[in-house]
Amino acid sequence: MPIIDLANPTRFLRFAERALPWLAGLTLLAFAAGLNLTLGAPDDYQQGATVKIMFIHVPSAWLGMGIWALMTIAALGTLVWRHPLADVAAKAAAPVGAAFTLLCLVTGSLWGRPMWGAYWVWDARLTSVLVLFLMYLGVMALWRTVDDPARAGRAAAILTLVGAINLPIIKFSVDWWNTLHQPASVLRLAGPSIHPSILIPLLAMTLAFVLLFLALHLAAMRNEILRRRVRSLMMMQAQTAPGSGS
Amino acid sequence: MTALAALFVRDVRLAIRVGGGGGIGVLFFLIVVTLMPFAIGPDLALLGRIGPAILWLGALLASLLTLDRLLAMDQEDGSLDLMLTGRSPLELAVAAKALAHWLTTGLPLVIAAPLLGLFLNLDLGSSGAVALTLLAGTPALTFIGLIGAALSVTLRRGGLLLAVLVMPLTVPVLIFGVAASNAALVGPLPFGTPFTILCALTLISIVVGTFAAATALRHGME
Amino acid sequence: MRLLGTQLVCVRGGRQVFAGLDFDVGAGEALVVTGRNGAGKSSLLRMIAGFVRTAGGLLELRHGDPELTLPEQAHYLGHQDALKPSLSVAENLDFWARYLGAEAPGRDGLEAVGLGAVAALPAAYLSAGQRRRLSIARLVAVQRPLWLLDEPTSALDRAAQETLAGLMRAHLAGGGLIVAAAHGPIGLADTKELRLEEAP
Amino acid sequence: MNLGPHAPFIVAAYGIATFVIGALIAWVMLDHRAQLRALDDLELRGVTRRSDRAPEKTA
Repeated sequence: MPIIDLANPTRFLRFAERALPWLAGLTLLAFAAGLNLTLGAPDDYQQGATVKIMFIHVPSAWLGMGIWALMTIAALGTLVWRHPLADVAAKAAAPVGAAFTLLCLVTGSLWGRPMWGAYWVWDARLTSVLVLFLMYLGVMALWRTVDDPARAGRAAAILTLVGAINLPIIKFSVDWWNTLHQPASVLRLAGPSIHPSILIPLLAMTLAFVLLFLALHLAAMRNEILRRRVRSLMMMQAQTAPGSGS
Repeated sequence: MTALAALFVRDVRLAIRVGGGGGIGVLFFLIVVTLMPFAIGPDLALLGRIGPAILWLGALLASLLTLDRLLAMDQEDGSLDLMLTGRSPLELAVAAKALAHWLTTGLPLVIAAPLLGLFLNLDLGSSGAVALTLLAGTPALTFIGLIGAALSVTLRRGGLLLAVLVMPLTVPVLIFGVAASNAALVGPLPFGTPFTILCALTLISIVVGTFAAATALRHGME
Repeated sequence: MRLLGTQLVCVRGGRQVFAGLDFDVGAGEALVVTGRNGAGKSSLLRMIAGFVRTAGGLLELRHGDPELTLPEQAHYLGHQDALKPSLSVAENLDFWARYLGAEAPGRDGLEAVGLGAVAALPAAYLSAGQRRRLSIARLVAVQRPLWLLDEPTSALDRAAQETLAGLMRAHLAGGGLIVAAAHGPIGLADTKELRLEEAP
Repeated sequence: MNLGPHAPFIVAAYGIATFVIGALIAWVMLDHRAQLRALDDLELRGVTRRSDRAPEKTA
C-alpha cells in the first residue's frame, strides 16, 4: 500500500487493524530470539554478568533518541507539509519515547550501582539522557494542557524542533561540564570496542525493541485517531442539542 | 458538610483532569533538582551534604508556583462569587480548597522526594527523613500560600507578586524543615526537636492561613 | 417575604455609583432594574448578593429564614457562568446544587433547560447559549427564595428566553422574589421597575 | 545460570524493563477500549458520523 494512501485516517485505521497482529507476533518472535541470544552471551572480563543489563539499556537509549528524531520529522510534517497524521504520530510517540528513555535511565542506574557504588552518578551520558527525559515530559505536559489538538500540535511541533536543535548543544555542554569536574576515570557504559559475541545479541535485542516500538506506536496512533473522532462527535452532539446557536 | 465535600471532590477532580496540576509541579521539582548539580558540580559528597536543602528549596518553589491558580481560576469564571452565597463558612470553603490543592500538588512532591534523593546521593534512610519533613511541612507551604493566593486574587495580580508576598512567610518552615532533615542525617541535634517545631508551624499556618485568606476575600470582593 | 432597600449608597473605586436608593420587592413580585451603562445595575445586584459592601443604607429580607443571611437565601446569575470546562454538564450542575445546599441534586434542572441530552458531555463543548442555560439550571436545582438576575436574557435564543420566562413565572407563583437588571423586557408581563439615573 | 555477585541488579533491570513494557502495552490496550466504549456510547445516543466518517479536524 503506498504511503500516501495512509494519509486518510479511516484508511490508516483499517491498515492498523490489519498490521497490528502481525507486528505483535513479529515482536514476540524477535524478543524470544533476542533473549535467547542474550542468555548465551559471554560475561565481560571487567564487568562480569552485569553486562547483560546492556542488552536492554542500550536499545532503550537508541530508541529514546530515535523517537525524538521521529517526532522531529513529524513536527516538520505538521508545520511544513501539513500532513493530517503528522501530529497524531508525534503525540502518540511522545509517551512511548518517554517510557524508553526512563527505562534507559533506570537500567543505567542499576548498572551503575555495582560499577560506581552509587545509583546515580552525574555521568555525562546519563545526564544527557535525563535532560532528554525532561524534554519528553515537557512535550507530554504541553499535549495534556491544551485541549484543541490542532493548536497543541503546532505548539508541540515547535517545541520538538527547538528540542532537536538544542539536544546536541545540551549533549556538548553536559560533556564539557562533566570533564571539567571529574577526570575521565569513570567507567564508560558500553566500551569502545564490542566483541561480536556481544554485538549480535545486542543487535537482536535492538531489532526486538524497534519492532515493539512500531507496534506500540501504531496502536497509540490508532487510539489517538479514535480519541479525536470521539471529540468531534461530542462537539457535533453539543451542536445538535437545543440552544447551541444563539 | 456535604457542601464542603462536594467542593473538595470537585477540586481534586479538576486537578486530575486538567493538565497543569500535580504532574507539572513534580516535573518542575525534578527540573530544579536536576539543575542544581549543573550549577554546583557533580561532586557526590557535596551533593549528599546539601541534598536536603536542595530538595526543600525545590519543593518550596514547586508548591508556590502551583498556587497561582488556586483561587484565580475560580475568580475568573465567577465561581468565587457563588461560593460566597454558599451556606458553609468561607473559612471552611477555602480550607477545603487548600486541602484538595495539597493533596494533588503537595503530596506528589512528598512522594517524589525520595526518588529525587537518589540523584543527590542521599541513601534511602535520609531520603525517607527528608520526605517525612516534607510531609509535615508542605501543608504549611500550601496554607501560607493560600493567603498570597487570596490577596493576589483580590488585587487582580497573579504570578510573581504572589511569590513575592508569600516567600518571606515561608522562611520559618524552610529553616525547621531543613534543620530536621539535617538532624536526621548528621546530627548533632536530635531529630525530634526541629521536627516538632515544624509540625507546630504547620498547625499554626493552617489556622492563620485559613482565616487570613477568608478575611482577604471578604474584604477584597467587588 | 419582603426585600427592602432603604437609602442605599454604593461607592466603587472611589466613585459614588448611586445614593439614596429605595426599593421594595414583595413575595411573588419581580423588580426590573433599568438604566444606562454604568448607572449601577450590576453593582446593586452584587450588593444584594453580598459581594459589594454597602457604603450606607440598609438591606434586609423580612420574614426570611432567620438562621440564614441574605446572600445565603439568594441565587446570583451574573455574566460569568461559573462552569468548569473539563467537568461534564451534569457534574457542573451537581457540584453547584450540592454546594449551594440542595437536598437531592436531581436531573430535573437539566431537563428544565433542555440540556438533558448532553449531560455527559464536557462543558467545554457547549456554546455560549448552552452555557447560559446550564447556569439557569442552577436556579431550579436549588430552592432559594430570591433570584438576582444580571441581564438574564443575554446570549439566549428565543426558545431559551421562553423557557426562562416560564421558570421565572413558576418561581413567582411559588412566592419567590426576582430582582433583574435588564436593558429590555425580560419576558414577564407584570413587573415593577426601578430606574437608576447616573449620579452627577 | 550464574549471574555473578550482582545478580539482584541484573534481575531488577530485566524486571523493571518487563514492567515498563507491560505498562505501555496495558496503556495502549486500555486506551483503545476506552475510546471504543466512548464511540459506542455516542452512537447509542444517536450521534452518528456524517456519511461514513467524520472529516478529520486536524487538517
